[in-house]
Amino acid sequence: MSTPAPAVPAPGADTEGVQAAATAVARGTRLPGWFVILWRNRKCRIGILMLAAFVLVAVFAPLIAPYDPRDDAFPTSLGPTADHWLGTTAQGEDVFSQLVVGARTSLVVGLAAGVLSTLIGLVVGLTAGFVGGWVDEVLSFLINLGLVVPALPLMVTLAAYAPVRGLWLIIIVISVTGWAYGARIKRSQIITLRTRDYITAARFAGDRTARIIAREIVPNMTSLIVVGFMGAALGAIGGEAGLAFLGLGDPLTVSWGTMLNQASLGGAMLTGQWAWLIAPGLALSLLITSFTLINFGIDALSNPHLRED
Amino acid sequence: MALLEVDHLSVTYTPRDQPANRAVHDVSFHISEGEFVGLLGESGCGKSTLGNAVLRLLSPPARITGGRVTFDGVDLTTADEEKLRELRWVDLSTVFQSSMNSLNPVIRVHAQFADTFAAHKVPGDVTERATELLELVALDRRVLRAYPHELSGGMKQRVALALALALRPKLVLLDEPTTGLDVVVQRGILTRLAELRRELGFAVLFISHDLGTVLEMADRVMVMYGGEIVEDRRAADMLREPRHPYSRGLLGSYADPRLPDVRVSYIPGRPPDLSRPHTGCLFAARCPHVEDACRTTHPDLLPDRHGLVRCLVAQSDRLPVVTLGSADAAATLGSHFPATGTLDRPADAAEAAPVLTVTGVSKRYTTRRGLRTSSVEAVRDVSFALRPGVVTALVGQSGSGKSTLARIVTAVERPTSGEVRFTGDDGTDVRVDRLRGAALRDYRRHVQMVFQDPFSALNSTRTVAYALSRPLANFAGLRGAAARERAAQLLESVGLAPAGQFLDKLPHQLSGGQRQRVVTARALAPDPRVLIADEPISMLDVSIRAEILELLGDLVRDRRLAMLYITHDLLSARLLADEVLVLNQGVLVERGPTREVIGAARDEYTRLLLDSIPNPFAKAAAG
Amino acid sequence: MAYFVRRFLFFLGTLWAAVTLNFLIPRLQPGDPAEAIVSRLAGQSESIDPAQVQAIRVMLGTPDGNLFDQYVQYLGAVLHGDFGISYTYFPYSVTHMIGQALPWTVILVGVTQIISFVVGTLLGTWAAYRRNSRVDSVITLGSTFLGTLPFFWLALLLVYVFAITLRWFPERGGYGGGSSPGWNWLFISDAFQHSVLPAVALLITGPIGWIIGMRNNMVQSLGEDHTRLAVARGLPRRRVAITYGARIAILPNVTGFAIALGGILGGTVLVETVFNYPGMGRLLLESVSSRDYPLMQAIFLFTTIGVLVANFLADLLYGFLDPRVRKVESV
Amino acid sequence: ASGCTGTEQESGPGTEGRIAYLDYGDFGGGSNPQANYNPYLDASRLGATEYVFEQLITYDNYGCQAKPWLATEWNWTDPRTLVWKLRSGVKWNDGKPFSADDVTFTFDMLKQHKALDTKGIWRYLSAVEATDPQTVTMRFTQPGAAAFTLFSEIKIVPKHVWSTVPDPVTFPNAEKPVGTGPFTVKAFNPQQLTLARNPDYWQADKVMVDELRFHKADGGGQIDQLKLSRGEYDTNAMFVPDIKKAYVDRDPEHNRYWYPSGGSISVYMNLTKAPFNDTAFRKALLPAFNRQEIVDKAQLGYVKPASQTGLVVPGQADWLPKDIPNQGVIAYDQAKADADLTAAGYPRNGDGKRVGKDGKPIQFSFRVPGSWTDWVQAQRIIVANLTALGFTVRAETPTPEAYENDRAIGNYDMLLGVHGGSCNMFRNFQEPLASDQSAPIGKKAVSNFVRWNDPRTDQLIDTLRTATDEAAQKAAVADLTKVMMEQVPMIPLWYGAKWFQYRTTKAVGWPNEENPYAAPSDNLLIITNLKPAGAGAK
Ligand SMILES: Nc1ncnc2c1ncn2[C@@H]1O[C@H](COP(=O)(O)OP(=O)(O)OP(=O)(O)O)[C@@H](O)[C@H]1O
Ligand SMILES: Nc1ncnc2c1ncn2[C@@H]1O[C@H](COP(=O)(O)OP(=O)(O)OP(=O)(O)O)[C@@H](O)[C@H]1O
Ligand SMILES: [Mg+2]
Ligand SMILES: [Mg+2]
Repeated sequence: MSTPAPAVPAPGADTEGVQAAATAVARGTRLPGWFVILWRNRKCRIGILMLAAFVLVAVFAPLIAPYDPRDDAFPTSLGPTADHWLGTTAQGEDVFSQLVVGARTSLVVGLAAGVLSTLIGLVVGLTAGFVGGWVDEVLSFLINLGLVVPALPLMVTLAAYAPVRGLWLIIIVISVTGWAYGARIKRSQIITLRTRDYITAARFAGDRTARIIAREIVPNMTSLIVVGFMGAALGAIGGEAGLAFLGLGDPLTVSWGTMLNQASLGGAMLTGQWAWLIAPGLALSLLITSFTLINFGIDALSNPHLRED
Repeated sequence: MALLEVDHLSVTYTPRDQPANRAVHDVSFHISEGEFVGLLGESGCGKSTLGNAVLRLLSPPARITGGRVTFDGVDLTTADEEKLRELRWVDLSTVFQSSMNSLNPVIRVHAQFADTFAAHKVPGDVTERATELLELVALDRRVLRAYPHELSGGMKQRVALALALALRPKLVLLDEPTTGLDVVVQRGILTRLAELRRELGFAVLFISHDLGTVLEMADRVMVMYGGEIVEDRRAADMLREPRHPYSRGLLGSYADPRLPDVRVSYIPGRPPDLSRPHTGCLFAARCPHVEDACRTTHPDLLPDRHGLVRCLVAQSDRLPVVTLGSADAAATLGSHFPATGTLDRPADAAEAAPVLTVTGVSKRYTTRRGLRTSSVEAVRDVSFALRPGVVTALVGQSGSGKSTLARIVTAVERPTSGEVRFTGDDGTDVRVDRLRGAALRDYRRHVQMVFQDPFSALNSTRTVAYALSRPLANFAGLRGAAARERAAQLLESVGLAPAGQFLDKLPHQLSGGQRQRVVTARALAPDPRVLIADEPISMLDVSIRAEILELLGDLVRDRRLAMLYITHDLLSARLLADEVLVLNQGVLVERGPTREVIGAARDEYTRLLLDSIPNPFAKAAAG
Repeated sequence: MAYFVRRFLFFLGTLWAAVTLNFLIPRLQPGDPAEAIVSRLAGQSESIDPAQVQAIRVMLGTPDGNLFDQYVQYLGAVLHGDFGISYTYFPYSVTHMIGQALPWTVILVGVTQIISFVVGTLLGTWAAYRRNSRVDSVITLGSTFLGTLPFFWLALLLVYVFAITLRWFPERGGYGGGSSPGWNWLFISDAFQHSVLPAVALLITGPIGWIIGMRNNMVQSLGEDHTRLAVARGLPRRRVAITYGARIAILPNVTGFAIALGGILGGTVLVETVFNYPGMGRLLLESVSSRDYPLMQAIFLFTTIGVLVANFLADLLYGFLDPRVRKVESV
Repeated sequence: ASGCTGTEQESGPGTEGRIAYLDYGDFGGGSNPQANYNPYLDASRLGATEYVFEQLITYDNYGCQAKPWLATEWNWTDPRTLVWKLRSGVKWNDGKPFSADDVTFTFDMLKQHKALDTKGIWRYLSAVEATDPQTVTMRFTQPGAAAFTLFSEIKIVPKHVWSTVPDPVTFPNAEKPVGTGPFTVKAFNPQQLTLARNPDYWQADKVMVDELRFHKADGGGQIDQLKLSRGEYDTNAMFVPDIKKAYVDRDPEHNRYWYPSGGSISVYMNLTKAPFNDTAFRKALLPAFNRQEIVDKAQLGYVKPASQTGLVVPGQADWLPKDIPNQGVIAYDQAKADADLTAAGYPRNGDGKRVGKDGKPIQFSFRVPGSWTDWVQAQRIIVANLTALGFTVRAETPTPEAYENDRAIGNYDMLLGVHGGSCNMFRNFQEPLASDQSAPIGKKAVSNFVRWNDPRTDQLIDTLRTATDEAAQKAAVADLTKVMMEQVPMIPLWYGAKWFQYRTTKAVGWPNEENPYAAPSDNLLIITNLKPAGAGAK
């Protein structure tokens, strides 16, 4: 009888089965097992390919982008032309170059905020779940608080403090407001893990708590951690765009969110610059879709029922 | 015409990433009306797959790749959904292997009966009929209003049975209906089942790997090995003289613990990998009577002495004749070892100073359920001592407090009252129930635990070498190559040789028996003086059980370990232990040398435990 | 009993901490409300009149005492449900402003949440029922793509296409200039028309979570033994799918749904911003950007309490819906 | 608190040849406006108050001319005494006559309730008396010339209504506000505010519009821009990107815009820090900025480069001393800036970095609020200009609140600020430059954020405050412009624009470049100048 982890179909419930299956699958190939399982899933495969495309674009952005994204030497508010595939902004910047460079921002934000909030969630969740007792009470309390405190004002407050509204600030703001959910799930997962025999066995082997957490428990939560990371990264990418759209982003970075914000302020609709308005939104949506598609595969990692045979 | 006819049935699993697995291969048999047929075999030999194929309940990646199943004249393999639906339950019902989970957890028992009746348009009052059915399996009508989780395992199992009989089917397929249940409870259910069958006259296909039970209950027994039926014979004949070496091996690992002289054997090796092609007899690799022809010619299932057998040696009558149930039976079958009780105990064992003394220990748990709190006295005023070189068995039914005691002794938990003392080599005396921190770690250098479930006792993400290196690093200060070398020695000492082959494996790459040995090796790594083994064999196949028991016995004697062996299986206690403690609801009700306790139990509860052991030999002897 | 008392105390503790945070967060933000108001009035390219700032400062009144006294006062006022006067809508009270915004948000977001949940659950059930068929692929892939569209962007496009170009719907606001709020047909139909586009934006992106969650849960529950046994018992396929698949699969979603409903009190900032919808989200954004402490605090408090209560109720509800956890202590 | 349902009137000629209605833009009151016609609640009142209430005089804020309004004449009997002659025959829109009592009541109310005195008039006044029903005498605590323009912004309210209000500070005046103005409130809901012509208005013959309809806007977002471009507004005041293409070209005959200059947007340097405390340094920076590029790129060419004098040219060109070249607008000349800096003792080092007097490379930050995209755009140009001169400049984009706070307490190196642009010369210079508007670093300055502290400047500002005659005022302003030119307390770059779009399909007579009779915000002046389009319009 499983205890309910509301709204989440206990990802990572069968981690051991996963590992077994994963390694079984990979036998004979040199690829890691989890990858093979992911790759086998059609949706996930599409997602991986899409993400890979985005990553490539981001990595090679300077080579792909025809112009400096902030070079405003071009005629303003152009529609798509041969020189400017997606036209130019109201300031005369090349939209296509901004789109390409914006991929970088989104990926960096996703990666960094994903890592950060996963880490915070992991540390808090693990400590709460494993140590238990009053430590758990205090941390659970914090987690609950993190879940209910309205994120937007907190974001605005945090953003207001920093003199520079840089990308890192956005990343930190998103992480600080987004860790609680992951922490809560990890906590319930670890509560089920900590009573496993092999944890007791590790105690019998004389290992200390920190080591047990790091070496015995964390490896068994990989799929949960990855799912959490993907979720956090996805939220961060959307969050950055949303913040930028509300004008709370970092205006100096080129991101899809700031592009949308500027397209909106710069009258893209007014001047009929479809490409300027649609491209960043579509790119954003495709990137998020790719994450979501990969998530399907990760769900399958932890839930054998979802593996499509 | 037989009720159920299975004709050259084959089932293959074709998972996308793994090689295809011929789980059931060319199986033919039939069941007549009212017949009780047992299907025996080691785990993974294809019993459930066969059962599901008969019910047409296979789900991908399994597929029927050949043959036919005819039930009551209807070809089930080709029948359409609607036809099947009509047939199901009305004529053909089942109790699943995992019947613990086979009730819908969110609707009441009543609703599950109602469902069944409604699906087949059975008129009449559901409650009344359901109550009758529950009475059949000796359950109170109140159960109807319960949700499945409110019932105990045994009750759920009985509800599943009642449900299976709801429409008075002609054939009931029982797939290990009592696994995971307490011996005493299991006994109750099976007795009830036998009575019901006499009353209602349905046929049964009874799948189990518990051969004691199968042989006791069934009219006819089929033995499966590697997806094939290797022997098919009346139960009584099987008991008298199994004709397939594999059947003999299975039966050899079983004995009546009450006999004065108990010996068991085991079949070395593991079942064949069905995803690879095999020529010759599938059992050849493990067979003590193997001949050259066996390796090249695949035997057919042919009539042989009122039964069917798939063995070239048997068919050509070169098999030695044995009578099972006697002490010499095991001699001809694979490896074997005698029960400790039959050996002379080392003279000094009884007198040796105890290393661990438990005095007047009690443990009370307080649990909270909703608004109520209740407390359970899991262990009450228990005292005993462990001595070097002596195995003490702790037996009792489920929930009697065995594991609780183990946890107290290993200082995982503290007793509510009483004390546990450990005497070190140097004669120092430690109050175990007060240990914490470094002292506790130090204590565990001397007292280690072999966990019940080898699947959960090893971290699936860590290699064998890692698992073994931890105690070595923490207790012996060994690191790197030194630790690896010692780990290899340990593996070899538990019979995993050559060790190099196992060190870098992950648990899932090992068989259950191998895992259990790794767990044992890990417990031995700090060179402990006391070993607590909590049901270390309950999850294993019969043939591996014996192997592990032998290993544990050897260790105790070689290393002069003090061992607490926890089990509900009296046979293994009989084989391994020098003395037995019987625990009933937290109270020690009987103690004494193994042979005395098991052979001539004084306590009523001990006798109940003993009577719950299926005893086909008694039946065979009687009729 | 002790258990419930403890849960309740825990609930109260969280509430108190949230209320305190709500008090502190606005005060940690730099800037003075009076200046914020004046600079907002002036716009970025005009100089600020110090006299005006001074007057507004007098109007808003300086808070009495130090931070702690203010805190005590604030707690007292909150207990009495007195949230004071809004700075931006002076002299209207915070309660009045929230009273105006709340119905819009509750109706728009509430209705779309409910529809999203129902539609998502049905589609998810269908996808799981026809697992691996074309229907399944269309539903999961389609909803994935649609569901991941950034919805402020989607909202912009919707406005452009359906309001500006086609002129089928009004482009913004909760109702038109011609009608006045009240229970009359003119107003209701007008409000309905205005709500179509925001609702569509929310509905396109809303159901994905429920669809995927439902599908995955149901695929799982359809694979359970009790489902297989139900098939073996000869239950009709549909009945198996519903009582044995969906009935169990929906449980985890119900809690999520309750919590989502608790969250609607906060409105949806982005959608309300794009559509100028007169709901809580926009009120919140405005109060934050103009340092309207009383309004901000009250909105935080509302959303916090909404989520907390929903959480609490969801726990209870889950216990009610899933008999399995009735006895078991929740994590 | 809502009015009655406004009936949708078909467009078409109104009664007696008047325009049936005009569509106006936003009416204030925040995103969720509430009925509030208290003209002193600046933060939350609705735009209707501009048309319902009137003041003693109005100002043409473009040409800086005072026009008689509720007062027909005024006289400084001495620098501390101002006597108003009120217009006769003016009636409140509830039929009661308007009199001097109303005026004294209004001012006394402002005295009593500091919260309502949003112009700070009682900083100057000592007493307001009704000498007779048509005459009001005001006494000032000190020479009061500097306060004169403020009277154009103080709305007079009826004593017979407001004297019964318990607390005018919390009085929303929501039901049928009583005023003397050309319009009355007809209907209100948070989406639309409709005003109806007041037939009994004292100059009703000049009001040719029957109804004004204000529409709740989304703060100059895309939708409003689209509606504007589609001709759904007869006038509006918002930023529109690429106005020519987006608006004018859609209907070149009728769609017009006029963006007169507002205040100066200047580079504020923290004058308490080196090297900004060095006049030579600041002066050398004058030609460093490419004002034209900022105007063209960041401001889309809607505005003009600002004059270093602190005055708005050409509108206030009369006040300029004649000897200032090019009206004080300084051309971009990077080479000159480079040379001047080197000459001032700030040479480049071997890496091409500009070094300070201490020999270390000069590094500082330059901030603009991150959400003000045009300023961010300007920031890029400014930073590029400075970088080209060898400075190391960190571009920072905090939130507007943090920005303003830091600016007020002097916690910055360099940033942008707005000053001047009003018709009140005293305020134009006093606010940014007077030492009494400053504060030590760490304390909030009122408005002198650069912390300019110069006795001579203070003296000139004081002259400006007290001088009632124009010659003396002009002399003081001329000297102040010299301070700006010579000592460079700040560096104006461009003028903020006053957005103003209008359409001539229904109404003509809007102010524009050819006929700048009013600034776009001078609502009363404009509404009394509008005529139906087309001579033959009935
Ligand atoms: N879903 C599956 N995919 C691939 N192979 C499977 C699957 N399920 C079972 N098998 C394989 O089919 C074979 C027969 O399995 P089956 O469950 O019938 O065994 P069993 O005799 O019932 O064992 P047990 O006593 O443990 O229940 C095994 O080798 C197993 O590995
Ligand atoms: N942590 C606990 N909290 C509350 N009650 C417990 C706890 N652990 C065990 N019990 C109760 O104590 C009693 C003894 O349990 P224990 O696990 O020792 O039995 P056991 O003999 O090992 O049974 P099994 O053979 O099923 O393993 C049971 O009634 C059990 O429900
Ligand atoms: Mg099975
Ligand atoms: Mg136990």
